[in-house]
Amino acid sequence: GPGTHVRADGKLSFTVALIEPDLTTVPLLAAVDTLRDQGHEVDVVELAEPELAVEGLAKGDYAISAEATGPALSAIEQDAPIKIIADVVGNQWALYGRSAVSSCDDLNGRPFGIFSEGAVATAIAKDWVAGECGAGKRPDYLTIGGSDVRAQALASGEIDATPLEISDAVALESSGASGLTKVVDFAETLPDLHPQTVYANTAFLTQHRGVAQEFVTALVREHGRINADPRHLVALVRKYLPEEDQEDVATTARRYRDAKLFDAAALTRRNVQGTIDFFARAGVIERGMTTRDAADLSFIEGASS
Amino acid sequence: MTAHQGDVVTARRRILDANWPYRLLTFVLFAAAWELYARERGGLLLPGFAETVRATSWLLADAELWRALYVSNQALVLGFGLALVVGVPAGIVLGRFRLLERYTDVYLNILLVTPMAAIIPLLVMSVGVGLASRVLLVTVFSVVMVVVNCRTGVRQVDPSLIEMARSFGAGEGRIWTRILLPGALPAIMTGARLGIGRAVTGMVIVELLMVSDGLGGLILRYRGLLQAPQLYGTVVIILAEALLLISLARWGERKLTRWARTQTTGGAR
Amino acid sequence: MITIQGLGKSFVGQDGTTVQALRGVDLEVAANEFLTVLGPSGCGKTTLLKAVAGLTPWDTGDIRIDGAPVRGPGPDRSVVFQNFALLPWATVLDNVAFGLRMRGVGRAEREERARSLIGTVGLAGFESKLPGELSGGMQQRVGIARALAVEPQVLLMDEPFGAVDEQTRRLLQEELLSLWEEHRLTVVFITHSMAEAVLLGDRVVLMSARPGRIADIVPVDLPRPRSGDVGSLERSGRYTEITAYLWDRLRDMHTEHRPSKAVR
Amino acid sequence: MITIQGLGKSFVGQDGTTVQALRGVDLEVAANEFLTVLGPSGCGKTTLLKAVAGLTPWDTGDIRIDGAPVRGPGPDRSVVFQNFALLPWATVLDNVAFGLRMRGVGRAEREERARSLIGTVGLAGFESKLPGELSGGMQQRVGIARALAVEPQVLLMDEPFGAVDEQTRRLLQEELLSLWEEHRLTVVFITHSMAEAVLLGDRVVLMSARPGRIADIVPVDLPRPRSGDVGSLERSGRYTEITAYLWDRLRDMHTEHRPSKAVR
Amino acid sequence: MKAPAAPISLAVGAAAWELTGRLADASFFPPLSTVLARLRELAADGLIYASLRDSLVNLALGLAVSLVAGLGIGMAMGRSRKVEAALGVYVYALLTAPSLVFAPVFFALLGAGRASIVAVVVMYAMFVIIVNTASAVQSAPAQLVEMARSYGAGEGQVLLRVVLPAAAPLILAGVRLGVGRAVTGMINGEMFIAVVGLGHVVTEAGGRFDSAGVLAVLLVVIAVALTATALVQAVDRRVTRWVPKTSRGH
Ligand SMILES: Nc1ncnc2c1ncn2[C@@H]1O[C@H](COP(=O)(O)OP(=O)(O)OP(=O)(O)O)[C@@H](O)[C@H]1O
Ligand SMILES: Nc1ncnc2c1ncn2[C@@H]1O[C@H](COP(=O)(O)OP(=O)(O)OP(=O)(O)O)[C@@H](O)[C@H]1O
Ligand SMILES: [Mg+2]
Ligand SMILES: [Mg+2]
Repeated sequence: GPGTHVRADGKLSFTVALIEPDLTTVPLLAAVDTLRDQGHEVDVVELAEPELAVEGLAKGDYAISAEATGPALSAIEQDAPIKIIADVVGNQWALYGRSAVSSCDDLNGRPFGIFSEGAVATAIAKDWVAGECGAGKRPDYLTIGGSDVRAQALASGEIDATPLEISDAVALESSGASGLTKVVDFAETLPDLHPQTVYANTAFLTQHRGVAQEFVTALVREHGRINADPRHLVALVRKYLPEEDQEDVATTARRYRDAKLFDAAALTRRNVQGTIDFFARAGVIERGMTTRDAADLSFIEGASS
Repeated sequence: MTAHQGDVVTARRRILDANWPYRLLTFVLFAAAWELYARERGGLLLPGFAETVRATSWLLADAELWRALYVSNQALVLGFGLALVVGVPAGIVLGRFRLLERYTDVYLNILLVTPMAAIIPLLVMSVGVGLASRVLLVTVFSVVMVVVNCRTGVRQVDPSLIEMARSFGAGEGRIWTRILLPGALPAIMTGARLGIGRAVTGMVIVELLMVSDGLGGLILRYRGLLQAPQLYGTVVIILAEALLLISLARWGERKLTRWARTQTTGGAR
Repeated sequence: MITIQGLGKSFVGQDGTTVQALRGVDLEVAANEFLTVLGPSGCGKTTLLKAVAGLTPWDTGDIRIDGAPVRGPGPDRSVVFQNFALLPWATVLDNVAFGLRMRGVGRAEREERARSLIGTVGLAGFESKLPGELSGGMQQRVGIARALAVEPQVLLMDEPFGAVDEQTRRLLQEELLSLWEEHRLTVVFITHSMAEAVLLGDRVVLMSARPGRIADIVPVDLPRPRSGDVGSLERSGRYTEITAYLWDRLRDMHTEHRPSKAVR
Repeated sequence: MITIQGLGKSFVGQDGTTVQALRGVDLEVAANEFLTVLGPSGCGKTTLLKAVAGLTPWDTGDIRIDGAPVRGPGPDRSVVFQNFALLPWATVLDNVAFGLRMRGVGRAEREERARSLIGTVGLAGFESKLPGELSGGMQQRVGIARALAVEPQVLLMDEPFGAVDEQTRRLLQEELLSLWEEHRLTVVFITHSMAEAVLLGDRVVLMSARPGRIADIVPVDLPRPRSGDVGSLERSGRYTEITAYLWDRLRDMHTEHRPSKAVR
Repeated sequence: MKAPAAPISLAVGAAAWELTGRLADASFFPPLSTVLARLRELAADGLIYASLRDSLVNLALGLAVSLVAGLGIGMAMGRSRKVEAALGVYVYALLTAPSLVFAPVFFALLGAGRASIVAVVVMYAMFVIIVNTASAVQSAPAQLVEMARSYGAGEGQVLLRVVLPAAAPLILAGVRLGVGRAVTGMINGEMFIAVVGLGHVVTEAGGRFDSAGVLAVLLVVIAVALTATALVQAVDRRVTRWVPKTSRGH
């Protein structure tokens, strides 16, 4: 694509687009550094929204990006040249509520924080409500942007329950908010859902298979190191996100490891299809897309062999 | 020249003198350029003109749009109402008392230049995510325009009118209601007009960034789903609403300040 | 009766300099007198008038009306402003009724009185017009009607006909004279026009500038009533004499401002 | 020589109504004549002057200067505007030099000419002041100097002394007369003041309103030069006669606009 | 000389902030001293300087484009009814539009580089300059234009020698507003398209619930905006020295 070119020395020059880097993104940055060590010139741009990254990927300005799976599937549905190639992090969403809340029925008519329609957290939450709540019982949805803001709203008692990411839950706990419980862990109820994935421009994938393979391999290796010792994640965070609160990071890292969420190679034909089906059920895409349309799992295979 | 030719000439002259041919011309050029660019180089986020028009009419038939309009406009109406209720008296006070004005001027400037988007998180943290923070943000966005224009308007009130009222024994209260308020009305209405524009911006931005409901929520959704035509259909509808409100304000302005036009020749043209 | 003693006032300008607008002004205006004030631009005429109206504070001296010190505007005085000071958003009727409204007169009564005064100044039929739709002379008459509506004992007029063309001005002068003759008000009338000062006044006060003070007071012994035919009065010998005297006095005062003789 | 034949012009107002500003105006102004124009407010005096200046188009009729039809502004004419029309951001020197600059005169030359004219109108020493720092009379003299700097054959003056107080006005009139006597210009001079029209003009054109047309042309057979002592001229019998005649004519024209007799 | 009002009221405001911050003791409203301490930290990291330089380049480029285009279009709209009819609706629509919703368009048209952010700055700043310039040009006194024509001035000379100087005060008022808006646009562009410069610092701090960090950066931004406005005001004072005191409203 227009954003990628081969330099005179045979090495590549291309761009990776990331969305507001956080804990889950630092292994990607480490993988990028591996490619740089091999002599490739990799630009990392930070964008504000995943849609912007997808647009850039579709045009070929960016080679690789990683964030919410939903926009990528929407783009693929509109024939954008994009393929999912690896996992960023497993389903880390869990529903947190005030201590009085233990089931869906407790939330009937109570304020329930969600993100906008189409966002994965919203889809997960609504999916759960549809399956768990008794007939005619429904929470009172309140739309609030950002997992972090919802965490604040939960802490201040403005909402009774909301889906949160692990890092926000940890931040919430460490800030001393009390009386909160984990109502349901979606990693257990929706193990096939992979809300955050790595995806790439297909032209890049076909023309520079080797480099793409190196990237995925490096990512798998980083994830492996984190699972072996969570302090590796802490070290990565210190290197790439020096401003983060180190104590929270250590706790969060342990949680990720315990939940086995970091595994770039976790994608399979089955769980990719499961993810696609979930988004189709949530109305983000039409039914009928297959793993073959959306993903190229050969890099994962290449990394593990 | 025959009478008929004369008719043709006057008809042509009338067309050249009217405004609509030029409006139409730019609209056609604009639409064509948009459509061509989108066809040639369009991406996922850049719909064609025709697609957008279709999506707009589809949206207008959709109950959800009207619900979103209702939700968003609640904040708009309350927030802008609050901006008027707070801004007009504040503007009059600042216009009337120079000393106060000199000491608060720097804060008005700060309010005018502060990127509000950056403080939305702080606002939400302090006021919460309910209607209150949306209303407050709309107010914060629009109140400066109202204050600044009202202040200017009061300053432009002929001081001899105040003196005249005093000579007939009017106190400060009567001077406000009988002289300053009516005298500043044209400027206040201009401020209200600019304020409405800012209020619409505030309404959408708070929904985009924090409380993802209403029109901002629709934008987020269509953007998240990469449905560009619907995304820009929503934007078109927001712009149309802003223009509608502004022309409404202009109409009210003309009604309320008819007298102002007897005072000026209306500029160079 | 208005008594002004040792009146002094200075303004501090934007640039920090001080302008002595009035210094040591002593003046008595008798009840029912028609006093005209003449003087070069910026000599302090308006300042003097506003002080009497109670609209501006002064530095030194004392102003009394019938013995009572002036502390602010009062119902005994009303002002006709140099620049009309009409409310541009209010109709002729509302403008004329404004003073009455400020004094708490009820709607019915104030409209009745306003209507009758609008008739008096010859504006019947224009009650619902806005000031912007009137000619300068008509606007001035609205200002006069407003001042008269509150039935003051003292009428303070600041160049009331300054913006009006000469023909209309003549008509207004005649009207003012007959109003004054009828109601026996005390009038203080500022003007730039020598002819006007002589035709209207019992006495002409000549002021000089920097600092503003009274240079001369000239009694005008022309016969009254003068409202009948101002034109013929103007051709009388006595009128010509007084005017010539004033002209010389003013010319003396003006000499220093005169352009160089290079012209001729 | 200016020849005006059958001049007609109407304005369509904001509200769609048509005002006939001029109808069938015929007028000849001789070379070196000083013509004054008098008439009630809104009768079309300014419109007539602007038509001659080539600043406004007209509907019917014809204007020629020395036989050549007027199509726009030309270097033979210059205008002194009723409201001065000085550039508030430019110094006195730059304002006076403005016309020369527009005609492409080089900097050194135009400044020299401007300086000499500033001296002529008695403003030497004020070259670098801004208009806002001058009194009304001084501003007016800047406007006159600007108009003279381009050395026109025809000087078109629209109530040039309207905004000036009476004492200053008298001085300016005397200056204008001596300038005209020296340079033998053709002058068209609009005024509201009858006295001024008579004192300055060879002939007085009386206009009447709605539609604007010429009601009368009165020759003024007062002796020239009049620049020496305007004051004593004013006391002459012939002056009084002409003024009285004009006053009667104007009073007739005004009668319809007169306020009701209820006043008396 | 009057007492300098701005420093005094700023000092009062700072004291009030410090006091309420301490009394409220809320994480979202830290006292000024905490914010300043945070600012020192950020400055010591060198983060602020590097980001500021980046942001200022975006601002300068955006402002330059806004000024040239805004003055040009504004003048054309002010002088020609046809241009005004042709462009008026769009200008007013875009003046009041929530500019953020166009972020994806800029991204699609210009990518994530500097061009997009500069475009957002232009979007924020240009329209208010256009509108003010147009109405300034329209309200140039007709009598002065007529006077210039009477001396044979052509359209170009009328524009250069009469209309522009006469319109300067109002045009500069628009530029002042435009400069303030441009700073807002700069931050928003850096927060909502490519996350760079000061916008990057704010976004990161916001994500960490670091209120002191957000406010610290905001202080820098406001200081930039006020400096830029003060610069325009200085130009304004030079250019509009001739405006009589009375109409400037002291
Ligand atoms: N508010 C003010 N601030 C500063 N100086 C003032 C103020 N009002 C008047 N002056 C000054 O006081 C002097 C007298 O002013 P005043 O208005 O009384 O003059 P005037 O005789 O009425 O003049 P005119 O005939 O032009 O109306 C002038 O020199 C003027 O500049
Ligand atoms: N631009 C215009 N549009 C509409 N009507 C106009 C315009 N200019 C002048 N008129 C009308 O034409 C008539 C003549 O106006 P003009 O300015 O020539 O009067 P004038 O004799 O100069 O009056 P004045 O003595 O008040 O200066 C008036 O009735 C005026 O209302
Ligand atoms: Mg005065
Ligand atoms: Mg005129």
